[in-house]
Formats: sequence, C-alpha cells, structure tokens
Amino acid sequence: MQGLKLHRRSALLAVGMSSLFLAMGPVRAAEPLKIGVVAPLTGPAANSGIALRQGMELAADEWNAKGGVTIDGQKTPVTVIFEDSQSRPEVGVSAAQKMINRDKIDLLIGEAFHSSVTIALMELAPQFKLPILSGEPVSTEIAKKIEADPEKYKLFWKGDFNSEAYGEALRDVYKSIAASGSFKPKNNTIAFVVEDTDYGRSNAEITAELFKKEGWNVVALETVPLGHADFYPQLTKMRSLQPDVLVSIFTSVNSGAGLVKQFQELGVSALHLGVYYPLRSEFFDQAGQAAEGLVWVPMQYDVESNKEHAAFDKLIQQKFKTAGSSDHAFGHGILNVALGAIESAGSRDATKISDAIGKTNYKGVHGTWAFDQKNHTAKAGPEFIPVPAAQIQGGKNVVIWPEQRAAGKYQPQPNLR
Amino acid sequence: MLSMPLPLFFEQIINGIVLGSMYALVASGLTLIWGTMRMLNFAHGEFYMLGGYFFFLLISSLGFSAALAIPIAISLVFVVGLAVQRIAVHPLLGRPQWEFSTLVATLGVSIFLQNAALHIWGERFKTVPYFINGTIDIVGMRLSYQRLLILAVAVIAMLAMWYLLRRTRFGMALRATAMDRDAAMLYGVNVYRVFTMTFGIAAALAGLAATMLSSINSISPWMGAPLMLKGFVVVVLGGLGSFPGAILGGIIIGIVETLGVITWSSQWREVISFTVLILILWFRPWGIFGVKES
Amino acid sequence: MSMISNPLLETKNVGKTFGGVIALKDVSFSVSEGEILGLIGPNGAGKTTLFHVIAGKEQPTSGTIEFRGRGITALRPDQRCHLGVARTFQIPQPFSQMTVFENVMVALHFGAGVHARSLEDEATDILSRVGLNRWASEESVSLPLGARKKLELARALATRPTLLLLDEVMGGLRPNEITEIMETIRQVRASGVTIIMIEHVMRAVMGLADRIIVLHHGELIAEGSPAEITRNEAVIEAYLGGSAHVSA
Amino acid sequence: MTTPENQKPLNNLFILIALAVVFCLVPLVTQEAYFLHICILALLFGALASSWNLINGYAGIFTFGHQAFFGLGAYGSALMSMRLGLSPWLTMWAAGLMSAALGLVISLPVLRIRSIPHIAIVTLAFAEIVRIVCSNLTDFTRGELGLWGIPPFTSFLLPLVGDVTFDAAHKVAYFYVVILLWLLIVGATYWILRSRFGFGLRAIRDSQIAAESLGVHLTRYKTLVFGFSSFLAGILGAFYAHYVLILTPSSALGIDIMIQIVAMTLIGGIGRLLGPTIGAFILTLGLEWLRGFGEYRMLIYGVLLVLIVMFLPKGLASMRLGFLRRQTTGKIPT
Amino acid sequence: MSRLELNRVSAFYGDAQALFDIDLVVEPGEIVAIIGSNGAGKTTVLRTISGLVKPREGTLRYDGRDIAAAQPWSVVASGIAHVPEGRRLFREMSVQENLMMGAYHRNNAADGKTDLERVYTLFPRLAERRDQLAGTMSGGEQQMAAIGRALMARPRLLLLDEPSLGLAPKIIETVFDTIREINAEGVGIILVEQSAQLALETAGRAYLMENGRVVKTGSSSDLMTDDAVREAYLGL
Repeated sequence: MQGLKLHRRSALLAVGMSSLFLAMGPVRAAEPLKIGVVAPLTGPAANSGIALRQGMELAADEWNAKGGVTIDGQKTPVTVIFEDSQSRPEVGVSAAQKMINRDKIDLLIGEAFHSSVTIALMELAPQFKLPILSGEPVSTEIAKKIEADPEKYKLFWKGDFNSEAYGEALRDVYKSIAASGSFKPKNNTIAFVVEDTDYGRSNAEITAELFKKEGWNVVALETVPLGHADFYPQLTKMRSLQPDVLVSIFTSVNSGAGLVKQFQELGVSALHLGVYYPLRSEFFDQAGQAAEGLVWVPMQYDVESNKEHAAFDKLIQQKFKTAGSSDHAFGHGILNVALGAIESAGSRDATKISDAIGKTNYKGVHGTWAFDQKNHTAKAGPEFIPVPAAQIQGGKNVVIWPEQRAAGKYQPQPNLR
Repeated sequence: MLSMPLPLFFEQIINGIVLGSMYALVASGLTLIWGTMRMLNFAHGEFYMLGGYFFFLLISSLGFSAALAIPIAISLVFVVGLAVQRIAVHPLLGRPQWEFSTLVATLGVSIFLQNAALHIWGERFKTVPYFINGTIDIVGMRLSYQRLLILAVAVIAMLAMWYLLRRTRFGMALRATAMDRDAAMLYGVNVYRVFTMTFGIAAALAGLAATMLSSINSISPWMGAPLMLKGFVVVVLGGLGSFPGAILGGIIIGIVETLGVITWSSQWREVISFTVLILILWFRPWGIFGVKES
Repeated sequence: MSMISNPLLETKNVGKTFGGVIALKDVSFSVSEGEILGLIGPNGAGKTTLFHVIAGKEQPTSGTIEFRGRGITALRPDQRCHLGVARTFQIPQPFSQMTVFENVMVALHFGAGVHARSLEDEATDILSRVGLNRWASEESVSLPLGARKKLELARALATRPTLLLLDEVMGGLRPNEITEIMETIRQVRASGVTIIMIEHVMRAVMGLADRIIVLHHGELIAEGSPAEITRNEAVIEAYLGGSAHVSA
Repeated sequence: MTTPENQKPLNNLFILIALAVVFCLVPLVTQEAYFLHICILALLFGALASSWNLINGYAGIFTFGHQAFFGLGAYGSALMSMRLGLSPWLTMWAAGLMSAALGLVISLPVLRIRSIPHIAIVTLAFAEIVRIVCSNLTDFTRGELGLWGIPPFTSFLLPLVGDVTFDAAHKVAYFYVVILLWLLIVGATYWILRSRFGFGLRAIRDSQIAAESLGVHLTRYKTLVFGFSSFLAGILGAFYAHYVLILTPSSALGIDIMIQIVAMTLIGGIGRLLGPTIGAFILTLGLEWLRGFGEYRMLIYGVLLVLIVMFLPKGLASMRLGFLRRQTTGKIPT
Repeated sequence: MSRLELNRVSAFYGDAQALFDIDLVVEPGEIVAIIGSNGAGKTTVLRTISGLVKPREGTLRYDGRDIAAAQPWSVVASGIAHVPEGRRLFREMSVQENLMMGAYHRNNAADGKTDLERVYTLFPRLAERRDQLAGTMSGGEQQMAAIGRALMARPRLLLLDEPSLGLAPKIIETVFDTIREINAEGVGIILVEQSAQLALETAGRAYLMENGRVVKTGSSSDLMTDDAVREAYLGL
C-alpha cells in the first residue's frame, strides 16, 4: 500500500516534469520586425545597461513613428525586446536563446555592455544564422576572435571600437599637452588606478604598453573592485611615488567622482587623465569643483557646445525624466545601425542584413558608424566614432584634442606644482 | 613600505583607521543581531543602502540640512529594520535549521530591496556634498576634515552604543537576552521585542554609516553588498557577538588593507585581509574577543 | 578491596578540572572482566565526567587510564571504541534525522565488531533485544524518552564492546521497562561484556551490580557490595540528606 | 515527519531513474536550443547543488565557498586543454582532482571550527581569495578580460548513433553529457547514503559526540567528504567551461554561484537526495519564466525566496508532507 | 482560592510527551516539594508554570487566572519567579546587574534600590561581590545570586529548581535556611529537589514524580516514611 502510494508520487513528479516541458514548448513567430537586446538590467552594470536601453527605446519610437522599417517593400513596425543577462555569460546565452527560439527575433544586439557575455553570445551567430551586433564592449579580445575565424563569425559585428582607441587617444593627448610646453615630466613615470573589470584592465594594459614604448616607467597599477570609491590608501601611495601622469579608468561614476575629489584633497601632483566616467552627467554633480582641470576621454557627449547632443538630450529628458548620457546616445545609435541595415537590406535574410551592416555609414548622435571589414569592428577616429579628449575648464567640458575638433587649449591642472 | 616617508606611513595608518571605523559601524550591527538572535543578516547591506537613499532624498529633494537629515534618515532605516525583522525573520522563530532559513530569508529580502531601490530611484549614482570641505596638514600628514568628522562620528556612535548597552534598561535586556534567552524571559524581558529592536538598532547603525559615507562612496542600489561582506569578515575576526570585537576587527581589517595597498598593490588588498582572517581563526577559531563554544 | 583478579580497566589517580573547578580528584579504581560495577553518587558528583574521561571525550588533567593493561589516555574516542569501549549518553544523543534502525547501523558499521551475518540482520536482532523493534523505522527525533534511552543502549551494544559504560539508561523508564532493561543487561553480561553503570534507579543498581563505587564531589567515598553500600553511613548521608556532613 | 532516506530506497531509485529517462526523452520531443540550454543549466546547477548537499545536507558542515571548487575546475580544465592540447574529456577529471586537492587543503582550518557562521565566512573568504588571485594572474587566466578559446568537448563517433558533435550549435550532446554527470553525482550521493561512508557522514551531522563514541573518525570523514564534494564541483566546473566557452573570475568564481546553490538547495530540500535538483529546476525555469514580468523579475524572485522559506521550511521535495505537518509548540529557536 | 492550580496538564518537547496529566496545587504561603529521580519531569513542571513550555492540554491557574498561554515575561510580572536549574545567571554581567535584571519587569528604579538593599541584607556575601562578574563566582555564591535575582522580582510564588545542586553541605544549609526565611515572609515556594530528605524536611507537602506523572502526593512526614519514595531513590 505504502509502496504504491510512493510510486504514484514519483509518477506524478515525472508527469509534472514533462508537462513543464510541454508548457515551455515552442511558440510561433509573429509579424513585426523583432530586435532582441541582451543587457545588464540588474546589478551594478545596470547603471549603463538601463541608459543603453532607454536610448534604444527612443530610436525604436522614432522608427515606428515613421511607420517602421521597410522590408520587402512593406513598412514593418519594430518591436525591441530587452532581456537581462545579470552580467553572467550563461544567463546572457539563456536570454538570447529565449529571444531567438521563442520570440523569433530577426537580429540580436548583445551584449550591450559586457565583453565577456559578448564572447559567449558570438557563438550564437553561426549557430542560428542570426545577425548579431554587440553594443559598447570595446575589448580587443572580441576582434581577435573574429579575426581568428572570419568565416564562422561572418554574421557578427562589433558595434564599438577596440580598446586601443582609448590608449592611443590618451597617449596622443598627452603628447599634445607636452608639446604645448605647459607640462614637463620629471621622471617619465606613469601610474594607474583602474577598476577591476575587463574594461579597466584592458585599457590600462594597452595604455601602459603605449607609454612604455615611449620610454616611460609604470610605477603603479592599482585595481579596485567595481564601484569602489575610497582611494585614500592609493592616493597616499601616489603622494609617495610621485608619478608624472596618473590615469584613472572607471565605468562606475561614483569611483571616478570619489577619486577626483580625493585626488584634490590629498593634493597629488600628477597630470590626471581620466577615462570614461566623466561621460556620465552625474559625474559633474558628484565631483563638483574637484573636477576642474581634469583631462579625459572620450568626450562623446557634449550637451553644452554640441547642438545635436543638446537636442538629443532634450528628447531623453522628455521621455525618461533623466539626463542623457553617452550611453543613451550609443544605444540610440546602435539600434539605428541595426534598423538602418535591415532597411537597406530590405529583407529579414541574415546574410543580407549582415552585408548591409558591413556597408553601414550611419551618422548618429554618438558618431559615425562604419565597420572595418577585416575584424568586423566599428572604426574609431574623428570621422568615425570619435575619441576626443576634453578638459574641464570653469565647470564646462572643452574639447582640447584632436586639433580639428578642439574648442580650446589645455590649461595647467590646478594641482600641478 | 619602508621606502615611504614616515608621515605618509602614518597618514596611511589613519586612512586605515577611518576605513576601519566604518567597517566597525556596519559590523557592530551584524554582531548585535548574531549575539541576540544567532543569525546572519544578509540584508544588512541593504539597510546601509536605504540609509544612503533616505539621506539623499532628505538633503536633495526636501532640502534638509545634514544635521537634521542624519537623525531622520537613521530613524527611517530603524523602522525598516523593525519591519524586516517582523515580516521576514520573526515568523521563522522556533523553526528547525534556524541559521540556514534566516540566511536565505534575509537573502531574499536583500534581493528584493536592491531591486526595489533600482525601480524607485533608478540606476544613476546619487551623492551628497561633504559636510565640511578642506584639509589640514599636520607634521607632513594631510588629513581631510570630512574624514576626521567621520572618525569622530564613529567614535561617538560607539560610545553611545556602549552607553545604551551598559547603562540603559533596554541595554540590560539586550545583553541578558544575548547571554541567556530563557533566563531573560523568566525575568520579564520580552525577547521578541528585544529581537525586533535589535534589528532596528543594527539597521540604524548601518544607516549612520551610510550617511557618513555617501558623500564619499555615492549612493546606488548595489552599494551594500561589498560592505556587508567586509562586515561579516570583521565580526568573525573580532568574535561573533562581541561589540569590542567588531570595533577592533574593523580597525585591524582597515589597517591591514591600507598597508596592503602600500606594500603590494590594491589588487591584493582583499587577499591580504582574508588571509589574515583565516590565519587568525586558525589559531583562535572563535575570533579575537569571541567566546569559545562549549 | 575484593577480587581484582584480572583488571579490564584501571584508572590511576585520575583528576579533571574545568577552569579551576574540580570535577574529579584522584579517582583510582578498576573493573574486572565480566563484572558489573555500579557507579553512584548524588547529582553533580562527577560521574558523567568520569565516563567522558574513560571514553575519551575529555582528557584527564592528571592520571592515566589503562584498558587491558594498555595505556589509552592519549587515544581519541573512536579509537577507544574500536578497542571495545562503548558508552551511552545520559542525555540521549540520537542521530535525530535518521531512523532507529539507521542509528544502530551506524554503530554496526563503525564499531569494533567482526560480523558474520549481514548488518541488517544484526541490527534487527539488537533492536529486538532491547525491545525497540516496533520503533525501527521511526525517525529518532520523534521517539519518547524511554525509547531514546533504549536506543542509546542498542547503539552501544552494536559496536560489540568489551566494556560497556551505561550512563543512566534507566532514567525516565517505567517500572516494567526497567525490569526489561535489567534483564537485557544481565544477558549482555552473560555474553561476556563487562559493564560500568551510572544509575539513579537504585533498584536496578542494587539488583544488578556485583560491586558499587560511590563518587561525591569528585572523590571516591565508598566501595563495596550493594549490601555494604546501602549500610554505609557516608553514602546514605551523601545521598538522602543534604545537610549531613561528608566523611572525608 | 518526513520519511527517512533509507526507508524508501526503492522509491528514491525509482524517481532517479524515472527522471533520468524523462530527461533522456526530452530531445525526442523538442530540440529547441533555448529549452535545452536552460535544462542543461538546471541540471548543471542541480548537480552542483547536490555536490554541496553532500557537505551541508549530509555531513552538516555549512560551507559558503563551493564556488571556489567549481571555478577552479573550470579554469583548470580550460587551461589544461588550451595549453597542453589535451582532450577536455581528460582534463575534466584532472581538474576535478585539482579541486579535490584544494578542498582537502581548506578542510584543514575548517575542521578546527564548529560554528555555522564561522565556517561559512571562512570558506567564503577562501573562495574570494581564489577569485581575486585568479583575477590578478592575468598572464595566465587573462583575468576579467575573460578566458576564451576554450575547446569544446572532443566529438566522437558513437556506434548506432553516429557522430556526436559538441559545439554551440549542438546542445543535444551536451544535454546528454550533463544528464550523465547529474546521474553520476546524484547516483553517487544515493550510493553513499546507503554505504558505510554515508552512515558516518549523517552521524556526524546529527551528533558529533555520539558519532565519535561509536567509532567514527571525525577528521577523516570530514576531510573525505570535503575532498569528494570538491572533486564533483570541479568536474561540473570543467563542464561549464567547455560548454559556455568563456570564463571570467566573477562569473565562474563569484559569490552569486554560491547564493544560487544555497537557494536551490533550500527550496528543494536540504539533505534530501533530489532536493537540490528540484530546487535547481524551480529556480532556473522559474527565473526564465519570470522574464515575462520584465523589470519586476528580481523583485518577485526575492519575495518568492522569503515565502518559500516561510511556508515550505523543508523544501519542495517534502511539499506533500510539509503541509500536513503539525506545528510544534516551541517558538524559540535553539 | 489556591495560589496555583494545575489541572490535568500535559506537555511535550517536540513530539515527545514530557508531562502526563499533572494535577498540582499550591496554597498561599506554603512550601511544596516536587521530588523524584532524574528525568521524572520535575523541571518541566516548573518550566510549564513559568511559561517556557506551553502545556498542550489541561489548565494552569494562578490566583484564579488562566496563565496557560501567558509568555514568561508576563508570568513573572504576575508574581511568579523561577530560579532555573543550574542558576542561569547572566555570566558576563556583574552581580548587581544580575540582581537588577530581577526587577526588570517592574521598571522602577527606586523600588529596585530598596529591594537591592533587602537582598544584600539577606545575602551579605553578594554585597561584597556586587561588581564581580557573575560567571566568575563560586557555585554557592551563584546560587545566592540566582535566588536574590528572583527575590528582586517581588514574587508571591517562587519556583526553585535544584537549589542544592553541586553545593557543599555547609552552603546547602545556608541556602535552605534562607529559603525558609523567604517563606516566612509569606512567599509560596515550589521546591524541586533531588535530595528527597532535604526537600521533605523543608516542605510541608510534596509530590513524587516518575516518568512525567505524579505518582504520590501527601504531607512531607507521610512521604518521609513512604516506601515508594525510598524505592524511587534507593531501589530498596
């Protein structure tokens, strides 16, 4: 009797499991054009993930207001589906596959932010014959992977430039400052304070290599966890090491603001070059007066002197009640790249879309997208996606490099002795 | 380390003490909760996070002065602490696998609060201005007023806690409950109320730390987790349930971390402090001030 | 001292202090093979501590313990168990999330015994010897006190001991159960096991023990046959009268 | 009260085999990559939680650093196959042994400690050390840049079936491998429970002093279970590496893996053979299902965790019995 | 009306029944002893009265009020103080703090001070040790502190669990003299004791327990000569 009951229970379990399988069975595709986006929507990286999402939502609205994308001569409305990767590769793959298998998306933007998740998602392009476009990841590893097997990754495109662009920009802006005669290094030493993410690490390494080639010494490479904001120990160390140049790289705004404030408090005498964090408008609210004089890259979002950016910022503010950022601009741009490619392909065919992406020449708020055919990577440079350097002068960003875009000249940083 | 000028070395020690005093504030809440209830509160980081947001809202949206906003923010976090204990922890009293189930329940609360904050306040970092700007140079050391203020507040908070625990009726009840729950009940202590209040006080301490640190660390939905982990390390090192242990443990970890940065590099900072933890526990498994299990 | 022909266990000047509190002081006694030795004394006299020291749960502060002429003072509890020293706990320590049957299986797997039959058969056999077979498939956390005490005994027996230390196995049992257990203990002795028993149920000690030693305030105050012990003034005072003085 | 494990050996074995058969039949019904992928993840993490259940549920040692062994297995196998050119089928076991060795090392300080939070925090600190070291040794692991270029499992020819190919496009083969690993781990747990080893472990969990007095060598058994459980976690880590093909310290060694394991085990039922597997399916499928709730997904998830702890204290594996269980009178935790 | 009345009380620890149909009465001002061997359920009776264990069946009346469902902290407020087995002092508190904890439920500092003086008069030894940590005192001193702490609660009924446990005979004498003194002031006492003779000498009436049941009850002098008691203790 008891045995029977227990067996019934196991049978129930088995039936339950199988019905669960059935419940999750395939679903048929619908008509509108579907774009899937994998982004970090929870956890610390959501700081960028949500802004990217908002940019894309704005772009989708704009397209739909025009009736949608023309496919096979017919206006087709666009639906963008966002899924959370929780910053984990295997969850990112789940999210992407859900959209591929269930939602029958026509193109995937993924990952929008993380290089590591992107490296996992790339594999889906050949597998599902799906065009995939990555978002902000700059890691050169992705490009290397494409170069290693171009045939396999022919449907995959890297939506942002390689990390080298930052390093080169940093080196060149430094050179231009040194050339202007307003800064003289004592020992040719450079130090780094960066966040321990693929972004921070890879940019620091590349920049370090470039400076070493110029005969410089790297005296410190300090990595801190994502979101860390107390830099007194590191900065006291800098006061003792006295590097000529200090490079700080953070994606997390609070880290950057903390560093800049404490840098000023402790009076470290080094030329301070920042990467990425001043992009976000919160940075200025947080760093305040301490940000004065900071030289930083990439100055891709300039509400004050760039009319286009100001107009875009207004749209974002209207729709989302939040200040715009370069993440918004990038999200807006990358979806335009995707939709533009589909429109010019005029088809849902993966190969045609991919070919169209390769031919992209889209001028957006963020910059002009065009792809390097060798490694399927968005091109960097003044005429493509620019990596301009700015200096904060009188509470405003003034572009000081490259010269063709410069609106002002480097002014000696107040902390330099 | 030796190549460093002596004033800078001492400056580094002071950096460590300031850092450690904040660890101690967070850790002392964890240790109180462990002491009275024998549970690890995984939502502790979120108390800290909420403290930051409440403080920010009071200052930025309502235009309160810091002197007014600090006590209000702390009181709000205190109320959240009471609510979390009542809703998520109290119903589990008397259940088997108490440590384990409270851990998962507070973990659930933590995930909930973190994402609720993300929905309500968004993903953008917020910050509040320093209370006082400026620095002072003493014998070659450069110290910031804000940090000295933080240190002073931490010391005052610890003294206040000492007074609460040692000199007030409620403190007696709390200590009695921690030492012998049955005996405390037998002499009129409503231990359920003590449990709830303990949660509130622990939350308030985390909230205080948040008001102090939010001008430095900025406010985000994710600000709690790293500090909470550090808090756990501190309390285990100092001795679970021991209040002086939380303070000493916090300062030890703070100093070890700053010295780790100057000796090697920031990237090995946690490795060093965690290794110190494991080594100390190897020789004193119950922590520095902890009581050996019978 | 009577008839110590072949001591199985011998404690020599065993002392134990816990942070300044003296629990045992200079306790020397021995047990012969095949004997049942009763160990009595008022609460807090140090009886259980003496068992802890013999079974290896506590290290004595001074003195030595010999089992079959071999010093075992430095051995761990499990090693002593393998040599044939088994014990029960005054407060039963059942493996609470396991069944009664599984509890006994643990002891059979890890005890000193060499098994001719299947362990399952042996477990069934032991459970019926102590009268626990009807509880066999119950999770031990749900047992009433009496059954827990019997389980303690069953587990100890399952390790195939030479020396069995029984710590108040009758406490909390009903009179008829006590009679049953007494019979079981007699059978155990008949099978060649030496027994030391701490017991408050005097009917049982007096009925079973060949010899009794009395512990009071950590010291051995009397030793003799049950009849001698019941007449011993010091023992009666130590036991029944709180206000009486103890002869040193 | 729940029915104890040995009371229903046939029943457990029956469920185990029935489940394995159901799993094996899945690809005949659907080969949808999404569905197979989340099933693979559910089985992988179910097996990982089961390996942790050996330490926590059966030996009663609450560790909070299981991710260290998982991640070490992942990195170990990935690096060995990349640098030495060995087949992942081989390096997987070698990586398991590496994890086991590390498990034995960390068991040493843990053996000296008995309190739950101390063990939890020490093992967590240890796992964080492993993660940070892995993140810092960039020359070797590429740190947070991510280790890619990990070979997938070597394909082979299976008589009657044909070519068995492992790459991102062929999830069916991975699915069968993970079923085998799951069966290996849950089966080993099942076997251990009925063996002398299992009796020793459960005895230690329920009462260390009684176990010791009945002849169980505490140190040996604790060390053994640590080593074995780490070994299993290492193998699963290796599978993860050769399946996902990209490793970063935070994804393979991060604390969120541990939190996932704890939640799965608690939701399914601690110390129950199939508890972790059931918990893994509920959480993995549940989290995917919650995608329908968009931004409220993680909010709901947090609330669900609290509710499950509160209303199903013994986990879903005991659901039928859990509801009937009468409340005990005691209200104070001990 | 009796001070305390237990009627067919049953109690459980988890699933294990510890008390079976206990009937017990205490009249105002009397000393009642509960005797019996280890594990007979004596301590559980006290824990049930003070609210630490909730009876599953039966009624529990104190001055006519039903207190079966009351929490321990309200039981002590109604006038029942419990000196638990093993003293259970707050080890890391000073003696004085321990005593003040006894007056905790009254929340009246002035009263507390008066009572403190009374306890110090009763136990001069405690006055000398007032600042010492309770955990560092000897067994006898701890027992005095435990009784003193209970007195601070101003009980009308005092539950004493094994006050003689682990004490030297001289000290036991002192402790029991104090118990009689307390009783003389009108405080009812339930005395749980292993040592039957001591208990019966002190109490007017007694209950003999075995296996969670009351097996015999009567005046102390009757029980003193009753064979059942001798059998329960000495097995004679």
